[in-house]
Amino acid sequence: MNFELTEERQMLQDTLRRFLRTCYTTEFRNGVIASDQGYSPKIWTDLAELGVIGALFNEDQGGFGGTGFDIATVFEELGRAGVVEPFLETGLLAGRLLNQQDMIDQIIAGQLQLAFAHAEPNSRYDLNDVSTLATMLANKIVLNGRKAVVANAEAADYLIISARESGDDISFFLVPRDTKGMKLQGYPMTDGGRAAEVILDDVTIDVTSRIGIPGQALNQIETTIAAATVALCAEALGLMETAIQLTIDYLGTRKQFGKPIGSFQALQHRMADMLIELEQVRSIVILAAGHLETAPNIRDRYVSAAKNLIGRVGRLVAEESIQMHGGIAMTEEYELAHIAKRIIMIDHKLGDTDYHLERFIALSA
Amino acid sequence: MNFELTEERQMLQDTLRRFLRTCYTTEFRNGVIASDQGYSPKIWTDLAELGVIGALFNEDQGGFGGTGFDIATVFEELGRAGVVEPFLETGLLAGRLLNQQDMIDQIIAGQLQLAFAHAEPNSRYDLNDVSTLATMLANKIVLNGRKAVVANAEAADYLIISARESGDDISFFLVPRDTKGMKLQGYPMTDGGRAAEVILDDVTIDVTSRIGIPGQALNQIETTIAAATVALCAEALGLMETAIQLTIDYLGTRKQFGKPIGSFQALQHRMADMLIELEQVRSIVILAAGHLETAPNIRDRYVSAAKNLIGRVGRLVAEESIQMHGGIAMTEEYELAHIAKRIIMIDHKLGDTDYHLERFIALSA
Amino acid sequence: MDLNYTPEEDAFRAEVKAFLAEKLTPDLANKVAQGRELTKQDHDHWHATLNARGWLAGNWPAEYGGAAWDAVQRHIFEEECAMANAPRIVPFGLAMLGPVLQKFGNDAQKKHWLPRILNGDDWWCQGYSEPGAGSDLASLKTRAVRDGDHYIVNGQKTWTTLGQHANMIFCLVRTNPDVKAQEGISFLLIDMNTAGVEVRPIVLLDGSAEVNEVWLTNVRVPVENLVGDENKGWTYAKYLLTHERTNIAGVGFSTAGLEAVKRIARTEMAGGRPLIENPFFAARLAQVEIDLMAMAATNLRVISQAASGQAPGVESSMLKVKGTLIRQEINDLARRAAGPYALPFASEAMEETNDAIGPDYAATVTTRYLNNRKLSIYGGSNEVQRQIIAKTALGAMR
Amino acid sequence: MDLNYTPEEDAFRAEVKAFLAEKLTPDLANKVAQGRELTKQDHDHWHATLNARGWLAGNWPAEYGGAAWDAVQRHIFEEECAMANAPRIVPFGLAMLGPVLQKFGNDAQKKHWLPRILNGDDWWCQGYSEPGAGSDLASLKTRAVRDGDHYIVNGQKTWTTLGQHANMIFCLVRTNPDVKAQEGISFLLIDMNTAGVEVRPIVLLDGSAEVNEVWLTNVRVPVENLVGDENKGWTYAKYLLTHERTNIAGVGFSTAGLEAVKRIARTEMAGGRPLIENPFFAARLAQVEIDLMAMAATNLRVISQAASGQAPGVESSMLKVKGTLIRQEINDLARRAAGPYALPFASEAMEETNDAIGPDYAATVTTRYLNNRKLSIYGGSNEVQRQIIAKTALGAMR
Repeated sequence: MNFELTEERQMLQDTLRRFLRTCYTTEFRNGVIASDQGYSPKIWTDLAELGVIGALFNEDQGGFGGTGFDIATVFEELGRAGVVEPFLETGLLAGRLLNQQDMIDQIIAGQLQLAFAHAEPNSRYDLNDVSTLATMLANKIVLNGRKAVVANAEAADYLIISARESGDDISFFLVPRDTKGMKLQGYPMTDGGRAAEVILDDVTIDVTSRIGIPGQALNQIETTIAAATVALCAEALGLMETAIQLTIDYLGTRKQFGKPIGSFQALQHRMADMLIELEQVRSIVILAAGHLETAPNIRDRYVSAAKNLIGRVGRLVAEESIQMHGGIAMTEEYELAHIAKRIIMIDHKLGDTDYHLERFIALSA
Repeated sequence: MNFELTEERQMLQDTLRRFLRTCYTTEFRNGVIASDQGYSPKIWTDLAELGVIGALFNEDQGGFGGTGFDIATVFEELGRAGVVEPFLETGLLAGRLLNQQDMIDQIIAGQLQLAFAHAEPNSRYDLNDVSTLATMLANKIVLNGRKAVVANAEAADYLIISARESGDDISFFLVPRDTKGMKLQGYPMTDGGRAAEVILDDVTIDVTSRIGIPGQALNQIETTIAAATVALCAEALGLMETAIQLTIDYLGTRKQFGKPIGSFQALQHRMADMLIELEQVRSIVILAAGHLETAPNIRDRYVSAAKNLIGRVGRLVAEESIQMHGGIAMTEEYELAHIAKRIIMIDHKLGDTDYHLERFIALSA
Repeated sequence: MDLNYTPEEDAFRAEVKAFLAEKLTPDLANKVAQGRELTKQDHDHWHATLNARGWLAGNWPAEYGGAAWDAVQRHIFEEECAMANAPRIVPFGLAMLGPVLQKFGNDAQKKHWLPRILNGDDWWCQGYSEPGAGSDLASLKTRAVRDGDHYIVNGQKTWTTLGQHANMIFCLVRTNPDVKAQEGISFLLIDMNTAGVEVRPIVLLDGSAEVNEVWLTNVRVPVENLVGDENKGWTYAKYLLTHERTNIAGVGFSTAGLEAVKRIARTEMAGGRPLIENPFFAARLAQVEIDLMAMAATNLRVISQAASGQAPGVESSMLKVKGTLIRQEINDLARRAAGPYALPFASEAMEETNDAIGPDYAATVTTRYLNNRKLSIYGGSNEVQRQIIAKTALGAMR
Repeated sequence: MDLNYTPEEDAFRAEVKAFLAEKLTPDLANKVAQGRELTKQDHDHWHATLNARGWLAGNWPAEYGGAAWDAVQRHIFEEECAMANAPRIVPFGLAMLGPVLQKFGNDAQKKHWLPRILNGDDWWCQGYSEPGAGSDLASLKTRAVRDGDHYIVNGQKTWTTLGQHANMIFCLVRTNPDVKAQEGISFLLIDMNTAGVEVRPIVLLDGSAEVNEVWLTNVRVPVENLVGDENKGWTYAKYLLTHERTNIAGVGFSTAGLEAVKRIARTEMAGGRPLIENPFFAARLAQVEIDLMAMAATNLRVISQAASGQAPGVESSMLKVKGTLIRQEINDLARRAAGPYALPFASEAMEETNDAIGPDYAATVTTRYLNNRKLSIYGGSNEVQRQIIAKTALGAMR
């Protein structure tokens, strides 16, 4: 049993923390969020150079990590700094679905952007609820359907699009963003970055665009989503660390009734409860990361436990941090505003608190 | 709209409160609980004379009340004093099921004890789950089965026993306690008073023992249980008032670290939350009492709302009151011990928090 | 005990319902229901509509043009308006300043300002909070120094709601810095077109810009704009705060919000059935519905007492805390119910494109959830309310 | 990062399991599982069984006859014992006094008292709490005045767990009343057969009589029973309290408790299906199971640090709070699961009759729920722990 980071991961953590603390200020982030692109290509390249993306791939793929603990290390730091760049989409989701080594090389080098277009307007959090159709027509594949809230779609060079082929099973396809018939309706997200509704109207692609075995995508999607959920959980941990640290700092400086508000015992005890729950979150992230490479039913039980706990504690931490600050925390120019939004919005990604509770119960039976 | 008690009910409340505050001390109550009978015949008679039982019946029955608000007024005071005497069983449950005026007269006069033997070992909170059989045999009725946790059974002159007759419907029967074939296995209850398992082994009774129309009991049982649930909710309100008052008093006198513990803000805010929830309870009791005479589906929606809220707040108040006291609250000789137990045990009577939540949802659909 | 309204009250409710059905346009109601920002024109229009009916100032005495309703009537009116998704009456002139002027203003002030509030000639905003003084209002620093028949005012106010629309601001200012904090405060009316008044918007985390900073630099205010006596402003301020707390429980808003959540949950499908049939969701929904039933009854108890002349005491604080917790829980349920479509950032997204992103009902669930974090912070934070409740029960323990 | 135990640790766990399977009788395990009161004989028997194996004093160094386990081994042992429903080792001699004597006692004291603890010659109890001093332990009033080669002790101790079985008590007494509270305290060993010692049981709300008051009236204690230096007792007391906090998280107890709840919920039928399939019940069960998974991992993190020589800091306080909340939630689920059969008062009922009232599993759910309210009160109340956590994070703010 050993709960220390390996030397490599510790170095990565230190480097990332130092770099982001310096560069990724609230002002900078708010500028990024307000920009048309919704992310900073400069930060993207810088972080790629620091190894953020390489850490998400294993050595066979040209990376130097790829396990649950690597993912957790990276995303905790991204969370701590409230980073909005699409590392989850390009680095983790798309990166794990692809098998083209040349593209993976480009991803690791920070030269390619991708998006995973899977969820649909009515699928909510159900991974198997795909209505988009892929029809064979004269040696071509024709895609028709609509994909919902596809993060990073506008910036992506390629979209990975899931669809049902003949029969009932899901395949997925690598489609250049500028392919004819694909319409993107973009918008900003509450927690930064951009997403788009993707309308597929007779999008005609080559059969070679299919990734993997026809109709066998669901399994791979589930494995990928498990890794992405661990990433979200670790990100949430980092975000909560920042929310709590901001609150601690504020409690020490803000005065009311002639005393720092941190001297009020009611707030002290609520802070203690948050700190206790933060350790709970840290532990469940370790458990989920540590079980990412186990059998799917064990893996998913830990992953759902983590996402459920993070949903519950996330709400507590976001709301309590704002409440203990008062009005200042609600202003866009104060760092907590973004951090708190991001914590809450994680509950809307890859299954919310209740969804994962239900899945945990099913997997525990 | 008027939330004042009528003059009569106000008088009853004042009288009861004064009487019980004087007589029903912790020492006295602990003596009653420890006694073989488990209740005080003296207190029973005294309270009957003060009108406690009469208030539960309407004028046609020889009482002077009988509505939801009468029930709430009486049971709030019984709760406030932590009374363990079986007014719920004899006065309310049995009293409402009977139609024999002579017996009702005796009940009001405090001269008769009854018990309602309905629930069975596996029925949990389901009112319709009755396996006890009533078989016709040569102009007699023969009862066979087992009744569970029958409060006041040992002291009862008669038991009202529910059973299924031919077909699927429930009837009930008035049976003297000493009838042959009926075995009582008595025991004390956690919150005072006694109950018994009632084993019915060829209990042979006259057909005239049947109360009401054969097979039509369920409806009447449901109406009666609605009234009894309002009584429990009002009792819980009174109990919580006492728990909170004891805690307020203790916070003002107990010193730690050189100050009354009530000066600690963390406790002050938790006390504030309890007081807020107490008002919630007071309101929901008024609503449930005020809707007791409405149509069953409306009535039961309010009753279930009340029992659910009381279950949730009851746990909070019982546990927080003990916690804010510390060890002293766990000693039998301190009043809160009994009060807290009684609050918690109400959750095990006539449907718990979750049971009523489920029923509320069903009735709201 | 009688849980029913009188026949007169029922008739009044019917009258309000009919009025709303006739006068409140679906467009405006829809905007309110979706939690979108209303324009100044929207507010002005609705005020004028109510004023034409004599219902703009429900709490004012008839002599000043008010409807002189009792607490029950006010409650009925507010509840119906909330459930119909009528715009909330902007409270600064009507619910706050009006009562202060009526009680503490001189005849000239009453005559001049009160009709202008009703007619919409003035849009008032509130100059109470300051950057350093949140819950500790009395520690305010904005200074007013007498100079002949003017005060010279310097300082900064913040959290000034809808200050961008206002031409007038009532301010608490410090006129004597050498006495106990509460004893050196005065209540001034300031024309925002005076030189030295600057309004800067504060962008909130939901993207809204409804609150502002107001900077006051050597602003000259005529002494006739002093309300009551110099240095007695704290008394008037506290009086105003008790009036601000009308409808503190927000029962109507919560009721409307709960209905909105149910509509979402009946439409959203989760695991092959409507979300409202998901037991976890249904449980939380039912619990908050039960909490709201109880709180609404507490509210009626307080209103009924008020109508019979008793001043509400600590119950106001209880209603504030529970009322805001319930509304926030309902907001939380709404954002959860919307699922992934809670992610798009509504306020910008809806301007950019004509096609709605996802279902209509999802558009503003997140911004409303975020914006309503304010409920437990402003108007006396829930922590301050808990302190009041505890003090009342426990006394001042040291 | 490595979540696995070493092969050596796995082997040790297997050894503990085998030992428990062989030596722990089903009768005794059943008694523990049902939360019934154990007799002195039960405890003595189990201590002797463990001592024969050399496992009674896992935390003691080998030189004193201990097993000298590291933190991970201790955890494995405690977890297996808890899950097998072995009696808890009575901590007063072994976990509390032993370490204090080993660190602060003189050679004569070590030589005399330590073997007697292992052999069961002495049953120790703890004389810390007093009626006026709960969380504020240092305010204790029991006085010890030197009289030749004796101290004369007067005062009252309370919450003395299992004091009815004890022949020895270690006490904190005030030897100097004229200095700061913490500086005038000494640590005395008192023979309970001395004249002037009186033990009175305290009956608790669950009917149990496991705690006692100990009255000390002119009790003569030889000076050689002073541990360490006079007036330095507070240092030893605090050292003892850190040792008391071994296994503070109670992971094994919670795990066993959770399994027990599941067994009940699989048997109880509610609405025509097993209670465990009721979504409301299942939701609460799953949430506490998830909380326990996380807390167990936090516990392992702390243990792993301890095994590598780092002293646990504020994490102990966190584990105390979360650990007790989880156990209490599990106790609450158990009593709910039992339904109406939680009503019979077990401790008396079970003596009165040979027929069990209702299902076996329901017999003690209520008494255990009630009794375990103590978990968040004793050993440093959860409020005291929160204060420690907040101070560590925020510093001492005034």
